Amino acid sequence: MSDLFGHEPFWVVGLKALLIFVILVLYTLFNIWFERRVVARMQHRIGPNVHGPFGLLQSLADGVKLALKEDIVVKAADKLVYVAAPILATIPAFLAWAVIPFGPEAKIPFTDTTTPLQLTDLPVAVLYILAVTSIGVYGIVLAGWSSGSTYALLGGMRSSAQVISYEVAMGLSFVSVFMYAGSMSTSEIVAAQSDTWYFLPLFPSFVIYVIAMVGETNRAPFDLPEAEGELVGGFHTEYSSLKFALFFLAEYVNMVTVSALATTLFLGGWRAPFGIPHVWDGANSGYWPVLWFLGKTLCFIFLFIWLRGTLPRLRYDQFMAFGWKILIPVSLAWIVAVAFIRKLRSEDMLDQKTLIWAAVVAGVLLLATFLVPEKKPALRQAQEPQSDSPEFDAFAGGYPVPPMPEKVDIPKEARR
Amino acid sequence: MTVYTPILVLGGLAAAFAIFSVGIAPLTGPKRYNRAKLDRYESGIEPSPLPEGGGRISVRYFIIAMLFIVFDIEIIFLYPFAVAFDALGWFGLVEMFIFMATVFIAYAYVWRRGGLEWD
Amino acid sequence: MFTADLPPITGPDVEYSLIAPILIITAAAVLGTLVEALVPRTRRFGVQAAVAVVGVLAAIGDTIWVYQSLDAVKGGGHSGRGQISTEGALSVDGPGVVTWLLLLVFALLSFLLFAERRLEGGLSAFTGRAADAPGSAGEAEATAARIEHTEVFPLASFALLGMMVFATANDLLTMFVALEVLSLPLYLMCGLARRRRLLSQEAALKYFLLGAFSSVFFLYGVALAYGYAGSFELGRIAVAVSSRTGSDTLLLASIALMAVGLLFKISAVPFHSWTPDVYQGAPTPVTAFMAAGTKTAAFVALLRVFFVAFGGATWDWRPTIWVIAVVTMFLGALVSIAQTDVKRMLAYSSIAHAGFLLVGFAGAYVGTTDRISSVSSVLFYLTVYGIATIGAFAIVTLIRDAGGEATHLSRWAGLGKASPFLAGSFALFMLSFAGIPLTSGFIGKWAVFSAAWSGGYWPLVVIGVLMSAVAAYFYVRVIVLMFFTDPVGDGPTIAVPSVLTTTVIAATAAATVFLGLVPGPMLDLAQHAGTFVR
Amino acid sequence: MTEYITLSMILFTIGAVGVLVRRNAIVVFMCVELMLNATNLALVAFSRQHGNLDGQVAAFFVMVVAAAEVVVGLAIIVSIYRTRRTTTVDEASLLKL
Amino acid sequence: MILTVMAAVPLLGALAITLMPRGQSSATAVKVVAVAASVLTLVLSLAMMADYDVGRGGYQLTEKHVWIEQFGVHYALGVNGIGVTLILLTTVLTPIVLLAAWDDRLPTSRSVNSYLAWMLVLEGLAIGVFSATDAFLFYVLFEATLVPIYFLIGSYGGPQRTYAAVKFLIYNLVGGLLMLASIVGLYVVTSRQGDATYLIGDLSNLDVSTTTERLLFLGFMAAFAIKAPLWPFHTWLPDAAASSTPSTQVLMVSVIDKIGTFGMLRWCLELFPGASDWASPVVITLAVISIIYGALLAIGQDDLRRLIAFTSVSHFGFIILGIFAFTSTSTAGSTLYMFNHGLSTAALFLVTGIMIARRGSASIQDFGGVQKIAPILSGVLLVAGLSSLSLPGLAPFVSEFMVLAGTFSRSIPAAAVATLGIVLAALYILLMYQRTMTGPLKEGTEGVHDLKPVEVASLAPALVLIVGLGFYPQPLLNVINPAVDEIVSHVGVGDPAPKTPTGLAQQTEGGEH
Repeated sequence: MSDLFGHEPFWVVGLKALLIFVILVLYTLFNIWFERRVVARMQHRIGPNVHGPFGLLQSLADGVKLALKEDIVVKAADKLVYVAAPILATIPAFLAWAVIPFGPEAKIPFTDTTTPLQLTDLPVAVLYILAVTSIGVYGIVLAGWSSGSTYALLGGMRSSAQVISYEVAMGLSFVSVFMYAGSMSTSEIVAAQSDTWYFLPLFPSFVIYVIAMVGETNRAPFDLPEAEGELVGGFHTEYSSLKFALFFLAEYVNMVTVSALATTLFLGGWRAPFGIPHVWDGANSGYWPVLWFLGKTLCFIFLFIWLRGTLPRLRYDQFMAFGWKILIPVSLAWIVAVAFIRKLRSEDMLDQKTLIWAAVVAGVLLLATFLVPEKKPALRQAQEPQSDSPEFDAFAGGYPVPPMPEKVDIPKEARR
Repeated sequence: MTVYTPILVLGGLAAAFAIFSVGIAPLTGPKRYNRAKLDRYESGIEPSPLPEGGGRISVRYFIIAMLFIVFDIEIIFLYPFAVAFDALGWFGLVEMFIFMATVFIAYAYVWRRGGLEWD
Repeated sequence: MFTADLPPITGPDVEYSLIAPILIITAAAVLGTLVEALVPRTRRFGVQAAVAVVGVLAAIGDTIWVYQSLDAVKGGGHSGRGQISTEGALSVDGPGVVTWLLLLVFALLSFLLFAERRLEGGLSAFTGRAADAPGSAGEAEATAARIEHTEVFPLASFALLGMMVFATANDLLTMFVALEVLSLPLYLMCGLARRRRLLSQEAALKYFLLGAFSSVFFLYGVALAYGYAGSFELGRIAVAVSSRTGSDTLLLASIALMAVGLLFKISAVPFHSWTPDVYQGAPTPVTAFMAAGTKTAAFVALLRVFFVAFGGATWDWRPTIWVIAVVTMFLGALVSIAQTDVKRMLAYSSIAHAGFLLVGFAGAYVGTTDRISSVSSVLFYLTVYGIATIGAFAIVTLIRDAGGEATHLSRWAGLGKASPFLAGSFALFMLSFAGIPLTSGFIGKWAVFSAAWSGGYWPLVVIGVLMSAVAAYFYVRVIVLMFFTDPVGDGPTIAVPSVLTTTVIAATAAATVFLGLVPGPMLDLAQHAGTFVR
Repeated sequence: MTEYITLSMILFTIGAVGVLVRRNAIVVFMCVELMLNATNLALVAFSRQHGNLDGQVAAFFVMVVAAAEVVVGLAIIVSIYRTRRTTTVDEASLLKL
Repeated sequence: MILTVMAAVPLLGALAITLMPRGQSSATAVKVVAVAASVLTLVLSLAMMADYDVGRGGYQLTEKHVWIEQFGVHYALGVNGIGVTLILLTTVLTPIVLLAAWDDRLPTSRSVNSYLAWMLVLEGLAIGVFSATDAFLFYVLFEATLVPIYFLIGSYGGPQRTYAAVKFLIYNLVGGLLMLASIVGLYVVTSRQGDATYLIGDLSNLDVSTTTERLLFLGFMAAFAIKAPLWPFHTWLPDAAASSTPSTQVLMVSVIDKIGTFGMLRWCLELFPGASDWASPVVITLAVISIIYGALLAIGQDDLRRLIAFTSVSHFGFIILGIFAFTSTSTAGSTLYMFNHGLSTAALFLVTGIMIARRGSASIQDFGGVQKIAPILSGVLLVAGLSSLSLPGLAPFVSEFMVLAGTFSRSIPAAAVATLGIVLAALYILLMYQRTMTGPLKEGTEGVHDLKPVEVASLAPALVLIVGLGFYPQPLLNVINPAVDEIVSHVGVGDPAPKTPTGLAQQTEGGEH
């Protein structure tokens, strides 16, 4: 962590904050456009191409249009909360960016001041991000609740349940990163990745994080809170005009946030991709790292869009089961494995080569499991009654008879 | 000026923006009264009266909330351990295994007893 | 940045062998949870009971071993045994280990009661599914399917764990955590009665709300103590108190607030209001466990906090304890006279006994090697009280009518003729509660009174004996009812228990007589434990 | 530093009064949680004052305990609610002195 | 050892009875076993007398074992002359009582087994109480006697039995618990001076402050004053006596209540001589009030049992008066009085018990002219009554005379007022006799037939002793005197009651308190 954090002149802080704000807003406008274009391509359409070059100004135009729409506050709403909810959703989305590192220390143009390309850093930066992003959930839940509408309420409830469910897996995926980096400060985590980006040694963590981040941001295929087929618009059904725009903005900023966090924790942060530093010394200094950083982030954004373009929405129970019954145990097991391996490594009881071979074998085995045919559910159902109780013949002796009391099926709870 | 001050600055900016947006919306947009507009939206039909107190919400949500709390706590304790992992030596490893084992047992219990089902 | 001035992190030292009894109980509780998840329902109850009982037995054995291996230490002119372990979190000393032993024995007896299944026609005393509304179809269905909440065993084990840690915590934070670990399972267990579900649920709610309220007071006291001394460790607080470094207001507020939390747990007046409701509503085996265990653990913790941490401020808190002791004895004894429900009566009796225990505590007599100190007298009293209480509640489970336990006193009329053994045992427990000689209760009373007098509080002793007489009145009333009154109507049925409950009643009755006739060994144990190690 | 302690005391008092005055179990329960958080504030403030981290660590433990308490408390309240359709403390009055 | 054996025999007998089958068929066997146990105890007590060296004084036949080391408590037994006398009283009366209880009609559904067992338990405990030389042991046994009596009254008494039993227990428990406070105090006091101890030998040389001594004394005294019903703590006795069977009455009033006066003599005077002296004016006053009050109320009673209970209050007044007069004559008289009162009251209770059982009523008004149809009965009642009013030639006379004689040398007003009690005694006994036995036969009294041989047999020993000791009390006095002399010299007031300035000062000081 740079010693400069917390000791910079106010104007530097102000400038950096403003820049982050502007970048985020612009990036969001870009992302909306980007999403529409990519999805359109995937669907063999063209997408927005009228306003501005390549239709780049389309999002801005949409924003202005929203501002000119009527601002409706529904009668059943709890007014104060209803108005505060979008604000509450927006602010935390921006706040997380205070600790995201865009690059190393650089000189501010036209001055002699050098400053890290990061607003500030904390010893518990990642924890801070987790904390701040979860405040955003309040915005969503309160929006759903205060609207006084069934759809909105259901959306809010679902959203909160979903976010907290996937937050567990997300939080667990960080543990191995902290173990490797020995710190929770974002800049130190990036510094610790100067040799290897963590997505390689901690690949399972990376995968878990990526899945969880999609769930966290309520994006397809996990976009159940605003499943338009079931809930119309979910928590923001009753919102219109700029209030709606704020939710929209928050969602996209959150996407960028989780992508940036993924970049920071697993993809070496602002470091130039493999090989580039070897051929070009300047790649990791000055303002270039910002480029690498945004580039990596954009990859994740593309992933989001790609997922949306290809995968259908999950059923809610499937979605929850996936989070609770697969992500969490896998995360726990993985943490144990990482802790154990790392300990063995530091005690020199395990060398790199063995480890790599073990990883390869594990990977092959994992792939092999995909070849095992799935159990047919129909088969299972056919077997079930027999295992539970002797078969009941409803027509004993040719007449319909009710079952004897002891033959009544034991309730499902009882078997657990 | 501490490391936390910049967060306030950024937060202030974001808050100003959000409040400004919410505040400006009624001024920029038109105002055309229509009773239906002010009603709850229920896919275009006459909205049914809301039950007293917001109605009942599936207990599943509460269970999920409780489970989340339990696991979030586990995470809270895992983080310091992870950060200090190298310094704690074998003691840390073993203790943390035991800790995780207990949590995992609780998890297994919840799973077995249907706490994770959504039906 | 404050990362710079942090000391380097090193792994802590943990004396595993010393705290092994705690670890064994933890393991048993965790194993119980696992059993809950893995063993099929039909065999679960037996396995759970076995796990809990075996765990407790193992812990008892280990506790004895630990006790024998405690080293004697001299400090401040008093002798104690044992040492501070686990980086100052626990103080495995003589009184602490003896308390472990007590708690484990109480738990063993209670677990046997938990495991009793003959009284409800093959089902335990706990509801099948706590989540079902009372009287609902779901409940009937669960009963028909013979579903049982076997979780009581792991829950009780966890509560036991909390009690054990509570009694030996050497650091206020550990103490608070232990307080919650012991309370939370009990809150739940209170709501699990099979019969009178509504009453039981209400008891759980009341216990929970008031318990949480009081533990917050305790916690705030802890925070203020930390503010005063800059540490949670009792020893360091003691140093700060004796040098009077901080503001007196902070110290006094801290003492007062912590006292509220602790006095609540031992149900001293005016923090007693939960006791009758909870004792009445909870399933009787749980009541037995709670009455004996919680009181023991909380009282030892109370002594530890006040003697070790606030020992330098004795003159600030003793008068208050004095008054509370008197009020508690008075109210407990007086109100119990008006009770018509056996469980409520025992609850008020428990309040009265808290008062008598406080008499011993108010003496604040440190003692010498060959004299009864406050700590050893209280330990002895807790032993006899706990044993008699479990025995009494065990008998309550057996007197039944169509609606479950017949707890109304009028239903107990003429029990002496119907079942001389049960009535005789119950009378024995009553006599012990009343402090009649040749029962253990008498020796206990003697011990606490002598501690109070040794501490210079002889007027308290006089008040104490007068209150004993008031208390004796209602115990005697029960005996009158059982032996001298003829039953109304056809009287209650006396359920035939399995060997489990029979064992408990026989063992507690035998112990009550034995400790009355030959209190020497137990007194020796309590006295030999010495003072708290700081 | 005293300001924080004062604030914490005020919060604690508000919570305590809330517990004593309010009749709804959930509100009472939330007041208890408020008191817990007031304690946390005091702990952290004292920690700062004494310059050691014990208080902050304690705050962590308190949070954990608070969470566990929430779980147990909600379980009990929900089970009562299912029977009574109300969470008012006064209506739970089968047990009288 | 013999003391332990003596206490154990009745207890074992009780155990045996409890284990025997219940019901009508085995009732006779049960009674035989009970009487056998008590007779065996009587024999043992005579053996004890043989062992006891009358001239030697001090505690004899002692035995001592550590009981509760931590409290300094010993299982220590030993007897001096006073103890021997009261043990004899106990062992003599118990067989009589058990024989008298042979035909007792118990409330339905109560078994005779536990009735007799409780009585034997009481005998065993009483022997223990009279021989305990450890204060703690004494206290334990003293309190333990409450339980048998409680059950004897509560289970087998009359219509008011529950009330009476509870009242009895609570009164005595209050006293006992106050004594417990003092017992605790003794521990604290002795352990401060070295090793905690409760042995009477160690305790009698206590070095404590005057205040502490007085407080401890008050604790003991409270228990004994309630037990030996001293006005105004006597109110439990008439109720208890009126609600119990004759056998219970005898055991309670003749034996167990003696523990009160015995305790004053042995524990109060030996342990706290200074405090006893300090309190003596108050105690003497109360004792005198007891004498008069008991006698006056006895006159007004209609219930035979209550009448006898009040006469006992009066008699106990005499005993206490004698004890606190601190002269060897009066104290020896009191000890002898304890024995004699036991005999005469036993005879009274038993004979009235027979009358009540036959008439079905305890009211004096329901009797009249009984002597016509039951001459032996009336004769026995007359002898018992006359002994109760201390007719010369009957045993109580000697003791009452000694008490008064001793008291005169100490306090003339007290003795003078007490003498009035004798007059009143004549009044209540003779009035009672006149109303019940003389005059025309009352209607409904026809059923009161004369004594059966077994009843005569059971009453005879008591009557023989009353008459015998009336003429020749010396054997008992020989036993009593050495012990009494020791106590009186221990109190240190001196025999001829010197009116020294210090003594006066102490008395005035006591008056202020």
